[in-house]
Amino acid sequence: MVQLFDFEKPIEQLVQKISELQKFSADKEIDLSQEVAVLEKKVAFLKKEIYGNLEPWQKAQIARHPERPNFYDYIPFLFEDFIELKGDRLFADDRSIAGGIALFHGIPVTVIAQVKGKGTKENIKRNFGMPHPEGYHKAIRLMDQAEKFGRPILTFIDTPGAACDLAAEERGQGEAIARCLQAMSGYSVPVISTIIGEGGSGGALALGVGNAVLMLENSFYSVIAPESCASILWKDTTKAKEAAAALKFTAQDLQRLGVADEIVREPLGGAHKDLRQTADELSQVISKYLVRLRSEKPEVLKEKRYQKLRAIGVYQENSKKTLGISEKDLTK
Amino acid sequence: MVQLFDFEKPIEQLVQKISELQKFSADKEIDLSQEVAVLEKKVAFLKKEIYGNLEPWQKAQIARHPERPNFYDYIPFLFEDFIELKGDRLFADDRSIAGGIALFHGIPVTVIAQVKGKGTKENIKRNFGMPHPEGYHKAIRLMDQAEKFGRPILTFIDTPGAACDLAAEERGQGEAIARCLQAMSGYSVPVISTIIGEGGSGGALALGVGNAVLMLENSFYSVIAPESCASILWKDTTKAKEAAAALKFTAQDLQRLGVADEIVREPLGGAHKDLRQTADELSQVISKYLVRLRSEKPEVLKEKRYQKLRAIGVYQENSKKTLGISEKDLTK
Amino acid sequence: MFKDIFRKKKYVTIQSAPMQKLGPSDASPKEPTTSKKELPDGLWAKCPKCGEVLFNKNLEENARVCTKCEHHFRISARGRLALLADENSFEEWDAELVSLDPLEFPGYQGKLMEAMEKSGTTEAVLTGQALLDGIPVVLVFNEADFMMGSMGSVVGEKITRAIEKAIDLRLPVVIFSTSGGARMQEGILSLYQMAKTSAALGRLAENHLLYISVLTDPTFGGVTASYASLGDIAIAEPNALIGFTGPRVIKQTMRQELPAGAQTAEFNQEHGLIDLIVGRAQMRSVLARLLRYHQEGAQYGATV
Amino acid sequence: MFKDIFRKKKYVTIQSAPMQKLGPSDASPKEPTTSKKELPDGLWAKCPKCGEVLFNKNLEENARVCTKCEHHFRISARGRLALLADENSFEEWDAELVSLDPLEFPGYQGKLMEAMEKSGTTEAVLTGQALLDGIPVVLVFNEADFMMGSMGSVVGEKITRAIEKAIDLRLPVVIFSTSGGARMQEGILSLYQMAKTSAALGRLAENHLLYISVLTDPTFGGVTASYASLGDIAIAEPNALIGFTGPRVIKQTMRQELPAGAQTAEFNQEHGLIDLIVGRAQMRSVLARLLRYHQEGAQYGATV
Ligand SMILES: [Zn+2]
Ligand SMILES: [Zn+2]
Repeated sequence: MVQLFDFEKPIEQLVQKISELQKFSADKEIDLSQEVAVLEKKVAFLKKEIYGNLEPWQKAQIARHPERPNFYDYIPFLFEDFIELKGDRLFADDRSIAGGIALFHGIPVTVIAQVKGKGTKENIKRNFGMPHPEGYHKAIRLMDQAEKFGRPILTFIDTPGAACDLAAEERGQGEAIARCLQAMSGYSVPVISTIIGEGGSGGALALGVGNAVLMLENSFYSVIAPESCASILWKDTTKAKEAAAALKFTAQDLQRLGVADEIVREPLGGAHKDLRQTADELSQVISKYLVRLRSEKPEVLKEKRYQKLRAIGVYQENSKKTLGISEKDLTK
Repeated sequence: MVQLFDFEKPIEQLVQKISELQKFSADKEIDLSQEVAVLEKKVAFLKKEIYGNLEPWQKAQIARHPERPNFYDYIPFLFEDFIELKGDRLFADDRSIAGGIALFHGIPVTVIAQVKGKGTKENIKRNFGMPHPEGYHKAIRLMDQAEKFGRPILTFIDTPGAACDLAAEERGQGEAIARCLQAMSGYSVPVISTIIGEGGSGGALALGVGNAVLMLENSFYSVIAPESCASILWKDTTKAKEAAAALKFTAQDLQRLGVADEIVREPLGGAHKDLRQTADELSQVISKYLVRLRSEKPEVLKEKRYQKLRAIGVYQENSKKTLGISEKDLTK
Repeated sequence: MFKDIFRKKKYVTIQSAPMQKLGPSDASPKEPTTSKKELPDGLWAKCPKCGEVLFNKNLEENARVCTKCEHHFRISARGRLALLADENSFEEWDAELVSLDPLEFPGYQGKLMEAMEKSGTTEAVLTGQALLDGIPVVLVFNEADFMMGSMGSVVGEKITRAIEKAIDLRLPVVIFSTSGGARMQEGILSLYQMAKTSAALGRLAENHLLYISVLTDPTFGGVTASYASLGDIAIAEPNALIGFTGPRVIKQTMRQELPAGAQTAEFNQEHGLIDLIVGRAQMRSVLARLLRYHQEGAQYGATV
Repeated sequence: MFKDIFRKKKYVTIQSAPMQKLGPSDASPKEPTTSKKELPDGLWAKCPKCGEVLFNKNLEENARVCTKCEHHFRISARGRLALLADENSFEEWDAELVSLDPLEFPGYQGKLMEAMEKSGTTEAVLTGQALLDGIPVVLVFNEADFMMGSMGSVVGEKITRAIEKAIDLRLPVVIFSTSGGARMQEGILSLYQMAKTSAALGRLAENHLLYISVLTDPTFGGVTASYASLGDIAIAEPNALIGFTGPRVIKQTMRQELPAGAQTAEFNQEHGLIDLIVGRAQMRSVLARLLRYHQEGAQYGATV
């Protein structure tokens, strides 16, 4: 059974009550349809109430849900064909990043995606979605080919962050990410980056330098994991909820801050409640941006991507101006 | 004392005889200057006779002489300044290939060189001059920078061959060499490759795609080590001498076959007999080619390097022609 | 002396037909993928992997893949061609190029003659242009039966010309490599064919044309260290042995025993060196999809 | 509330003089290179490596390098500037850029004020143009005393502007990094400064202009994963700690204890990530030689 979060339990309890009532009604042959109808309305209301007002920490939990669809789950719904291409040609094939050529709405595209595993065994194989330098090197290799052959690039982000172990340090994790950022910033083909789950820090950003940055409704994208942030700020990892709110990492926050271009709707309760519906929404939004970007000239795409990055940041330039910090300042 | 080869011993014996004679003459106060003069003439004659007619196998022995100058020995004589730059930015710094920026006759150049060690300890550190993939990756990185900044590239070849162990296989030795070949073939800056000692197979060739290929007089450059060739051909590694002759790998052979552009003279007996003299010759020849190449346009340099490679090879195209194999055919 | 051979064989465009004889490449398979043959020539072959005795006829019909365990037997250049190219679409190039003996290397002329007889071809590579599922492509195949596909002047020259022609025609290139490496008997000339073919592929890349390298059993030495490793996409046949230095030389030189499975296609993929492992039965369709997605007009670049 | 700070400090072009005070950066050095100070402020400092008690005055005169063991103490941005730039040659850029608190992050405003007081600067980076041994160059220095050199919007913007100006002026760029990484308190905005600075350096590279990255103790996180790792030439100070993830986090997250010497400059060089390790005393001359060899006119490109 699908794992439930505490905040979902009132809904589940009501749903159970309805099924009990229906069973009782059937067993005893008493008509309770009116009572059931009332309760079902209440469920619908509760769902909207709860899922429509999720706090950042709750969204993070949904984004990390063990059954949240990963990149491989979306493939059959997003692409007519997908040919996975492996390896960095230097050291290894990193299974926390998948890459290849796909046919998207009839157009050949290069796809790069972070992949968490389902279950312990696959998670170990995929290092829980945390790429090593070879993963980023593979991404650069395949994206360079997309540029060479004029193919648009779609990236899908879903990682707690880049691998943080001795092996990653030895093989230059920092430089691998930096090279990825630099490479992506220089392409003349359309680049669309979508955060489909967890967007963890530099490890996520490495695939996030898109002309368009899209976010699934319950994904999050953060400079630091809320637990780590709480640990640094309050020496207390249990305050992750407060940190999650402070970090402003939801899709809505990121749209407001000029990073995310569009939010892709998920079914109530999250993508795992209805994979096909989520994939269809995702497919439509990506397609919309792809059509738009493909109409631009290569040099314009590159320049606009640069200007998009260039505009991210909030600061005060004229020291004579009062330093009131308000919503207005976000317009720079 | 410098190690002597069997073929050098007649000279050494005569030299010893002279010094005995001189000692005797001094002790006994007898004038033997005439006899000494005769013997010294004979030494000079013998040196010319022996060193002037070295067989391929003897040259290979000189090229592999443990005291043969390596790249580091030449640095103070060739360059006004040398700044060594390390690492492939991916995995490791391979000490069997040194690279950096040098000032050569006042001109900044990028230098890439294979380096054998002197003595066991240094040889282990430098893997006996046999590069791993990271060595070739470093070379490509530094040569790419030379291209970026418009600096000529000087390579110095001295290796028994690329590393041939499991680690090399795991990290893609073949692809590393191939990428090096392809990179070098595409540069628009002047590239001068000099074989200063042993030019062993693909591991040597990886740095050998020059506009000009120079060879020290006693260096050799071969598709396979003579020992391995003998082992394959005659199942007998002691027949290396015969294999050495069959492989046509001396500087003279390579000039005839259209690979080497010029032979750099060594002192009689080999470079190790006089480092400074060898370095001076080397410096002059490289400088001559560098001046010539720097006067060419970038696109011409690239095209001419391609055409140089393009012309290497001997084959029969028109099947109606008789298949007599002779010196003439080498002109294609 | 060579004359007769050239008169006997007239290499003109040959028809490719799926059912034509694909051998005899593996009639005498080499170690280490296959053991010495124990069966009389022609009729049967024993699978070196599962031990099954197979009718050669059945083996041919199955693209020389064991019907029991899917072991991939070696296959001739023309056998591969027949499996891939659309019927009557192949136009062979440069068949008239033959090797000389520029170093007067002991025994080389005899070896060339033997190789011609054994392989029924004039050199260790077959090049030309064809349609693959309707898509025009330049195809190159090493011929294992010709001195174990080794690269001398002719192999280097034919491959280089094929690549240059692909640039002229703006076509993608697919090279199937099967080779022990550079051909010792042509010395430094063989060595520099590595640089020559790599340089030509560099030009192909500058022209934004696709190069798919298919590495088959065995690919080693100077071929691994040149054209075989420069593919935009690197495909290997299952279980093919691929490496720079052969296991015997590693053992002799370094006194290092390779672990089981080292240098297989799967090992190479694990180490990031191979994009795809594709069985012979799927090869044509995978190549067709890849070629199609790289056709001009399919991409962004051509639409603006 | 911030106003006073801006009135107090007027950042105009300051003179660089070799003997000026280089501190106070290391008055309270952070672990792990240095232990907690046990000595009263100002007069003495204890070397965390060899234990020697040093007069701060002597330490300053020796570029904050231990006179006994050559341990490199941390040094302020302006201290570095003084050691490198020719006298009176520095022109500061964008000093008026200051941080806001776009996320209204708990405690951030207070931290910014503290940092300004502690460091005597307005942000964690100092940028501008100078002559180094007569060679015009764009110089960027992280300021460790300002929130451990962390990168928020201002740091990213100042570095990006400096790089863009370098492109306009066709000048090389030298960046000295000292940073704990991206600044948590500006959330995603900080994260994207990594992409912004990397993109700007990409433009610099397309313009064939030199970028030398000098990594000093400590360089971690989002700074290692952006501008600090993109140098044409990567230089590190001896024994500087450089990495992506800090040793404490690796230990906590992976329960993995790093071996002795891990993440030092020397470790990084061993692993191929650093070109040169250069002591502070030699830094100016090494930079001058590298800059000179990259000056236009010195190269082939400019002579034809
Ligand atoms: Zn079988
Ligand atoms: Zn000390």
